[in-house]
Amino acid sequence: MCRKRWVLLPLGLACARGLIGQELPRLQARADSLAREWRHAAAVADAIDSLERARVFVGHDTIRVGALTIVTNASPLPLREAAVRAWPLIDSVYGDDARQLEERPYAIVPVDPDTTVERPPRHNGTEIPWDQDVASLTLLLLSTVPVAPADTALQRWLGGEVRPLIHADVERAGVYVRLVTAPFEASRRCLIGDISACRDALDLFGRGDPVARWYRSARERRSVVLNTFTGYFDRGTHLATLQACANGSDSACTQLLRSLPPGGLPRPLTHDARTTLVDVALHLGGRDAYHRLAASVGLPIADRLAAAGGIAIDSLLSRWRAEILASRPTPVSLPPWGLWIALGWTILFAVFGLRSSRWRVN
Amino acid sequence: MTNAIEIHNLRYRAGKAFEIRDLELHVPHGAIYGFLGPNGSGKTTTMRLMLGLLRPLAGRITVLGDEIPRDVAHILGRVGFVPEQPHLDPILTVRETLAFHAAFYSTWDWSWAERLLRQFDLQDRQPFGRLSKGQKGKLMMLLALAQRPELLVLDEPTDGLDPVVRREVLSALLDYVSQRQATVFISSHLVHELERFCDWVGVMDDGRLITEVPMERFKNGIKRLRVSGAPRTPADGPFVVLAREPTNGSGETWLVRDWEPRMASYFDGPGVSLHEVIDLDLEDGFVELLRTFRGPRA
Amino acid sequence: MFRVMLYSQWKWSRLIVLLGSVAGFALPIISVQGAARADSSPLQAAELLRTVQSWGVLYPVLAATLGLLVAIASWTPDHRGRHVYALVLPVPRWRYVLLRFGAGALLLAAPITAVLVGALLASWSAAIPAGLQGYPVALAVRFALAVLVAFAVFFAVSAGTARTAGIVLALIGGVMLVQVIANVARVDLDLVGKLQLVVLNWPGPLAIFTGRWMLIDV
Amino acid sequence: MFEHLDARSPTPLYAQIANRIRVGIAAGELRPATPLPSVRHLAAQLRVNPATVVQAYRELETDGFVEMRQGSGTFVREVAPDRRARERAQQATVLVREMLARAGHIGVSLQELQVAIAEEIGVATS
Repeated sequence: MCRKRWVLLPLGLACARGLIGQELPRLQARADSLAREWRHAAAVADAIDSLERARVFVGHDTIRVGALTIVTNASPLPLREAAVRAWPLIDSVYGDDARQLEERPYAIVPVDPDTTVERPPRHNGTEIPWDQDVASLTLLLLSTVPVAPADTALQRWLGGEVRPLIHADVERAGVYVRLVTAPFEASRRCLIGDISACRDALDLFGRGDPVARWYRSARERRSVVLNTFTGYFDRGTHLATLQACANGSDSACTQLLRSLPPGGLPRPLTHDARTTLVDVALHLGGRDAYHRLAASVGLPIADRLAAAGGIAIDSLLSRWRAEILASRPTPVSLPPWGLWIALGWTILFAVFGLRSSRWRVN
Repeated sequence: MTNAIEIHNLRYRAGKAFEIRDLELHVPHGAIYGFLGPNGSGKTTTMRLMLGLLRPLAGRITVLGDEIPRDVAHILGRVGFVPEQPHLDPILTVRETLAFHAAFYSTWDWSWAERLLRQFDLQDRQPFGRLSKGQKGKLMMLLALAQRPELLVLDEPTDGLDPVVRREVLSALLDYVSQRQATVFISSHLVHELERFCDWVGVMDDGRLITEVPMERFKNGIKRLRVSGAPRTPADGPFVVLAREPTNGSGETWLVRDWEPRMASYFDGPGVSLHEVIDLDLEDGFVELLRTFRGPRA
Repeated sequence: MFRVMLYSQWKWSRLIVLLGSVAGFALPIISVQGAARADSSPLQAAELLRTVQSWGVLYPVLAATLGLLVAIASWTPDHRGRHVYALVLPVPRWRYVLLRFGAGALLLAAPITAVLVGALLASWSAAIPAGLQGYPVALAVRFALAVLVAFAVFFAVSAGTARTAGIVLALIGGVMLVQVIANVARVDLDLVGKLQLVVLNWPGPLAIFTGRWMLIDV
Repeated sequence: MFEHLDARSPTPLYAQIANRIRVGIAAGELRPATPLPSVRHLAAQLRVNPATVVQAYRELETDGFVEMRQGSGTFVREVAPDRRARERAQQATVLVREMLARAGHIGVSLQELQVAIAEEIGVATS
């Protein structure tokens, strides 16, 4: 089985590459389904492997919290507590699709962090030092939820898998700062309330030239080239163009940016902006939102998000923007009780001054 | 209350070298009490103990009827203090120093202060730090007087001042005393000065009070006697023999305390004769007293 | 009583207070110089934040310096006179210390007000990009607290004798020594780090100085 | 008038002060009803204890040379001329006694003293 899946993947990819230009979306979809199959097979194999391995050890354990399943050995790791914490978050994101976790368990191998004894190489399961605390374990569970991976189009747009947000408010605050400080017109206009600008900044426009959509002014284009890609273009055929761009030629800058390989062009907003958008859509859409998102392979991302959220994309973006604005981080880092603590210290030190040994002449 | 200052059984220690032991001291109300003693005898320390600047190991100090250090803030409001070294805020001008001081004393008398200011010829605008030693001394005395204290504690108030300034300062002090009937506790190296106006004398040496008597008794009581044919062993006379030294020939010189003229009859014995009774002034008396006090141990 | 005390301390610390006020007034205004030019480029927000943040480092420095110098100036007249005059004044010690402390704190109100006025002026005059906001009052409050804490700390140290200062230094030296010995003996002990953690984090005494000092922030 | 007060002399200060005033009255320098300086003033001026001045005035009062009027000060009284003469004679006696005592002290004989006096007077009058 192992052998078979290693053969399958390059084959599919080779086919796809050979036929590029003819029916790219169709081929991509095929590749997606092949890859999905492969991953699914791999995951099942892993699970079986891990169960088999686990059986070897005495006292192995299967922890179940909701649909969340963990196969592990007896260890001091507080896995159950972590699972109890992680499950509501997982459930709220994947909804009904979280059921599949019953068949896709986590395989966790606790290891002694201090041991120097050589261990046999492991094919599956995650090795975790058994001195981890609940918080970091929860984090680990959330970032490695073994649900079926999303299709490549979604992954490419999002920049990773759909995962529960661990500190949603912190992430949103981060997005706010990014919206405010990103040196791009698109993100600024989005901040001010231009939803179409949000669409551009989040890479949700159907077809069109990303260079023009993301970097609206010549100055932005120039600064992206000079700040980010000087090292990249600083050789060969691009050198002259780079110099022209540096000297103020906008067409040279645009040309350079267009020559970047697909995915090479930096988007105005980062991964966390898109993650929070997906989070908003999933929470709006109810328990089968994730299912709709995963099932709508082949449609433009904007439509898929709209479908998942059960709401028009522009309304979704407005909701998202409103949530981001609501999560504006607290700026001056003085906690509310900081005032009293500072005054308390002031009084305390003043009293020290009172009690000084200076109060007798010597 | 008969005494303005009373000290009982006072003990204080600073380091290994210096100690004040079993100090008893009484300053009557309205007296001008001269506090004598060589350098390092503990005069300044005693004064600081008296004002609560130092904490005694044992003993009781009562000033103006209140106990130190319990009522120290209350007492200090009624006491004018001129310390050995002037130590006011050097940046404040004379006028500002006055205002600063005045704010702390409810009894402060501005018109008296103004008069002294003119009398002492002090410049309003001059910062304290730039005053000459004499001007500083005058200002310190001015502050102590203008607060109209019941008790003045003066630690070498005229030390290092020229004679003209010294006279001005002492005149102002005596003027105030005769006006207010205040008690004065004053230490000075200038014994002649004290001799003019003190009515009580306390002599301190090595952390102990040697004697404490009215000035008249001190001055009249210490005499040098020229004696001849006296018995070898000092008999119990009505007076105290502090020292006896042979002079040229058969005579001896006696230093006596508590002398009274009628005691000349003591020498009326056969072969004994009192040639002369020599008066000593305060300074001589003080020096002789110290010498004999230290003598036996030296 | 308080008036004369205030006056004497004013005479000692007027130069510090005046310079501190000028610096406190100028600092917020200089820190938004980048925003003053009417520039609607989207590059501006990030750049402005960077400038504001880099100037922001100076607020805690200014606060600590002011606190230190005014605290020293508060005690200078007494130190000069070896405290004899202060001890002879007919006020209880606690009241005298309170007067000195109050006068120093009141003098520090000048630079604090200067920071507030400067910050208000700066955030009013600067063209603040959308999404950013000026926090002049919050900044001034924080500055005021930092100045007060610094003043109180140095006031207490300065009130002490050389012996007190020696004890404080010896304590710090002792901690260092234990740390060095622990390191040599390969004992896992991070005293200095722990101490730093305790002192510099809330609710530690110096926590007010840490963190970002932003006149303009998101 | 009080220039030569000597605190170191065995004669008490109050006696010295009283003496000066007595001599002043005897010599007619202080006329009857002349006010004497106030205690406060004189004490400050001479830098002596106010009590000393009071004591001196008291002695003068008992001797009948001055009178102390409550609240207004001390005044010279009318003294009979023969009393003044007696006082002067007394002062002369005191001076001579002092001189003799000093002379005895340093070993000057009476004759030498007389010669010296005669010479002095002769020089002074010639």
